[in-house]
Amino acid sequence: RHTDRRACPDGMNWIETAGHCCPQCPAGTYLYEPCVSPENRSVCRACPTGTFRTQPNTLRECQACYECDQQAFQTVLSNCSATSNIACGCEPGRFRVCFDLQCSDFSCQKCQSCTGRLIQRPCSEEQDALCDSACKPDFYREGDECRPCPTSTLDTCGKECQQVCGSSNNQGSGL
Amino acid sequence: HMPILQWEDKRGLAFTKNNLSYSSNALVIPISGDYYVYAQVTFRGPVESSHKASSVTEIITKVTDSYPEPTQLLMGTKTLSENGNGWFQPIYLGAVVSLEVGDKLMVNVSDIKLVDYTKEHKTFFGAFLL
Amino acid sequence: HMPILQWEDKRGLAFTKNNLSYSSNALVIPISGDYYVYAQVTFRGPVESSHKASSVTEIITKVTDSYPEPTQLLMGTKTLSENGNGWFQPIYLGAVVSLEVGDKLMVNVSDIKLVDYTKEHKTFFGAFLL
Amino acid sequence: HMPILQWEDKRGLAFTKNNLSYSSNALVIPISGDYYVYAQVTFRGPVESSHKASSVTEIITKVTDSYPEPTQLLMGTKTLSENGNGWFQPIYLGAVVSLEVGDKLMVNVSDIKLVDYTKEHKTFFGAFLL
Repeated sequence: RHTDRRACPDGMNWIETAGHCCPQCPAGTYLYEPCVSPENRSVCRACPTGTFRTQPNTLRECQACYECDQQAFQTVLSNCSATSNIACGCEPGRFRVCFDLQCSDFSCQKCQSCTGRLIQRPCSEEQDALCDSACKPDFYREGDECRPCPTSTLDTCGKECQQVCGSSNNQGSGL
Repeated sequence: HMPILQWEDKRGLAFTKNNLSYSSNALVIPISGDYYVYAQVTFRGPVESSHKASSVTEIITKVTDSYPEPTQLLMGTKTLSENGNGWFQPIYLGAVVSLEVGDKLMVNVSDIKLVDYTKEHKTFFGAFLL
Repeated sequence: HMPILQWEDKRGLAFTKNNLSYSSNALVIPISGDYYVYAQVTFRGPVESSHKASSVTEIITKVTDSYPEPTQLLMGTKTLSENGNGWFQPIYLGAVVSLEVGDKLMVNVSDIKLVDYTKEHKTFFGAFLL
Repeated sequence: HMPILQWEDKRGLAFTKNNLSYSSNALVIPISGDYYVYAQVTFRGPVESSHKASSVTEIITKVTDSYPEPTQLLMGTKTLSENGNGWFQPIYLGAVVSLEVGDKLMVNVSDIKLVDYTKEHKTFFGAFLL
């Protein structure tokens, strides 16, 4: 009597070629040979290196691991194992720019350096650093950059520089 | 998960069933074997309601009784460099995959509001046994 | 009507005839059945004589005795975002279609002057019986 | 010569061998006949080390004992209009070609550093006998 192909008990899957249900192979393995009958064990084999299965299954092969995109400054957060795919992140000093909502594809962009500014929020894997809009003491604004006050004479520096650096200079407080 | 493209049977999105049956948005595999599976999705925008898409993605996915998670079989993904004005863009995918009887094939897209459903010869999905 | 792409037999635009005959710019179907029909057209521009194209389109069309009008089987259409300087762009189409003996298949394009005829491996058209 | 794309065999870049054998980066044809050959390469950039690419090209090439030079079978080539920020661009190619036993098929690309090899469902290559 053939059980209906969908109605396998928990932990077992229908095997079309065998015509009966067989126990699932554990995560990290694949079905090398179906069980001879539902009461017997399935012949499972470990996923070859570079492949994985995260769930119990009756598939005939494991899935190939993804690779991290070194050209795009990605690094390996966790290696591919028999039971888990590789996880990729960004090299230090870079953060993820996602191409889609799921962020399955992302590029790693350089963090901004906040030179001459206070860092409101440091750069992280998920997002760029957030710099204070104002310049730090002993730095003056030029365009959208903050430049250190010249330590020597002030005559070469512009109005903004004179203003910011002039006052602090006579206290001789350098950086 | 990315939304699944609905293949409106009645409205007849160009959908070659050639002896493959179709149920709840998926192509159901009748016999185990190697199939050439293909799909084209024509995307178009901009569409107000959807955030400004910077890329479009089409994925042919397999669901099988032998594994609890869907498997991504084929993926086409393209960044959009169109600056604001109207754009349209087809993505075609096709390859041979080994499938078991009862396996289900679906097409997922990055944003369903960007899919041009209007004509069945612009967005289509099918497979044939080798 | 969009112009029909001429498949110069002698100059041999890559045109897989595998027992399909070809006459006056069309593939003629020798036996009824399901065929996988495909075509790639490589477009390139700008080309002085043609107005500034904002998009390119490729359509595989069927002409059949049993119906007076040509039927559009497959369409690939894409906007161009190249700003003035030289561009090139392939569009590939392929799907299974049911055809009758004597049906004719053709490829229409939005602007024939934008088609890159130079190399047969860049623009090609063919079909095979499943 | 354009660099040849390496197909990691053991781990199996989605590489449908369906009874085709694979050696030193090429698909080896086991029986003479008409084959539908296809390949998709997903390109992505920018990549510091490589000069600013203005276009990407994918070519399916045949090497045969009966002819010293590789023959270009199919070519997909596209200009890039992405301005500096990250971009993705898949190119799919497929057509019927007549092949002899022992012929070797390879995929050449304009710049191997621009190929997204990270996921097997984004860059793949295969063929099947009609």
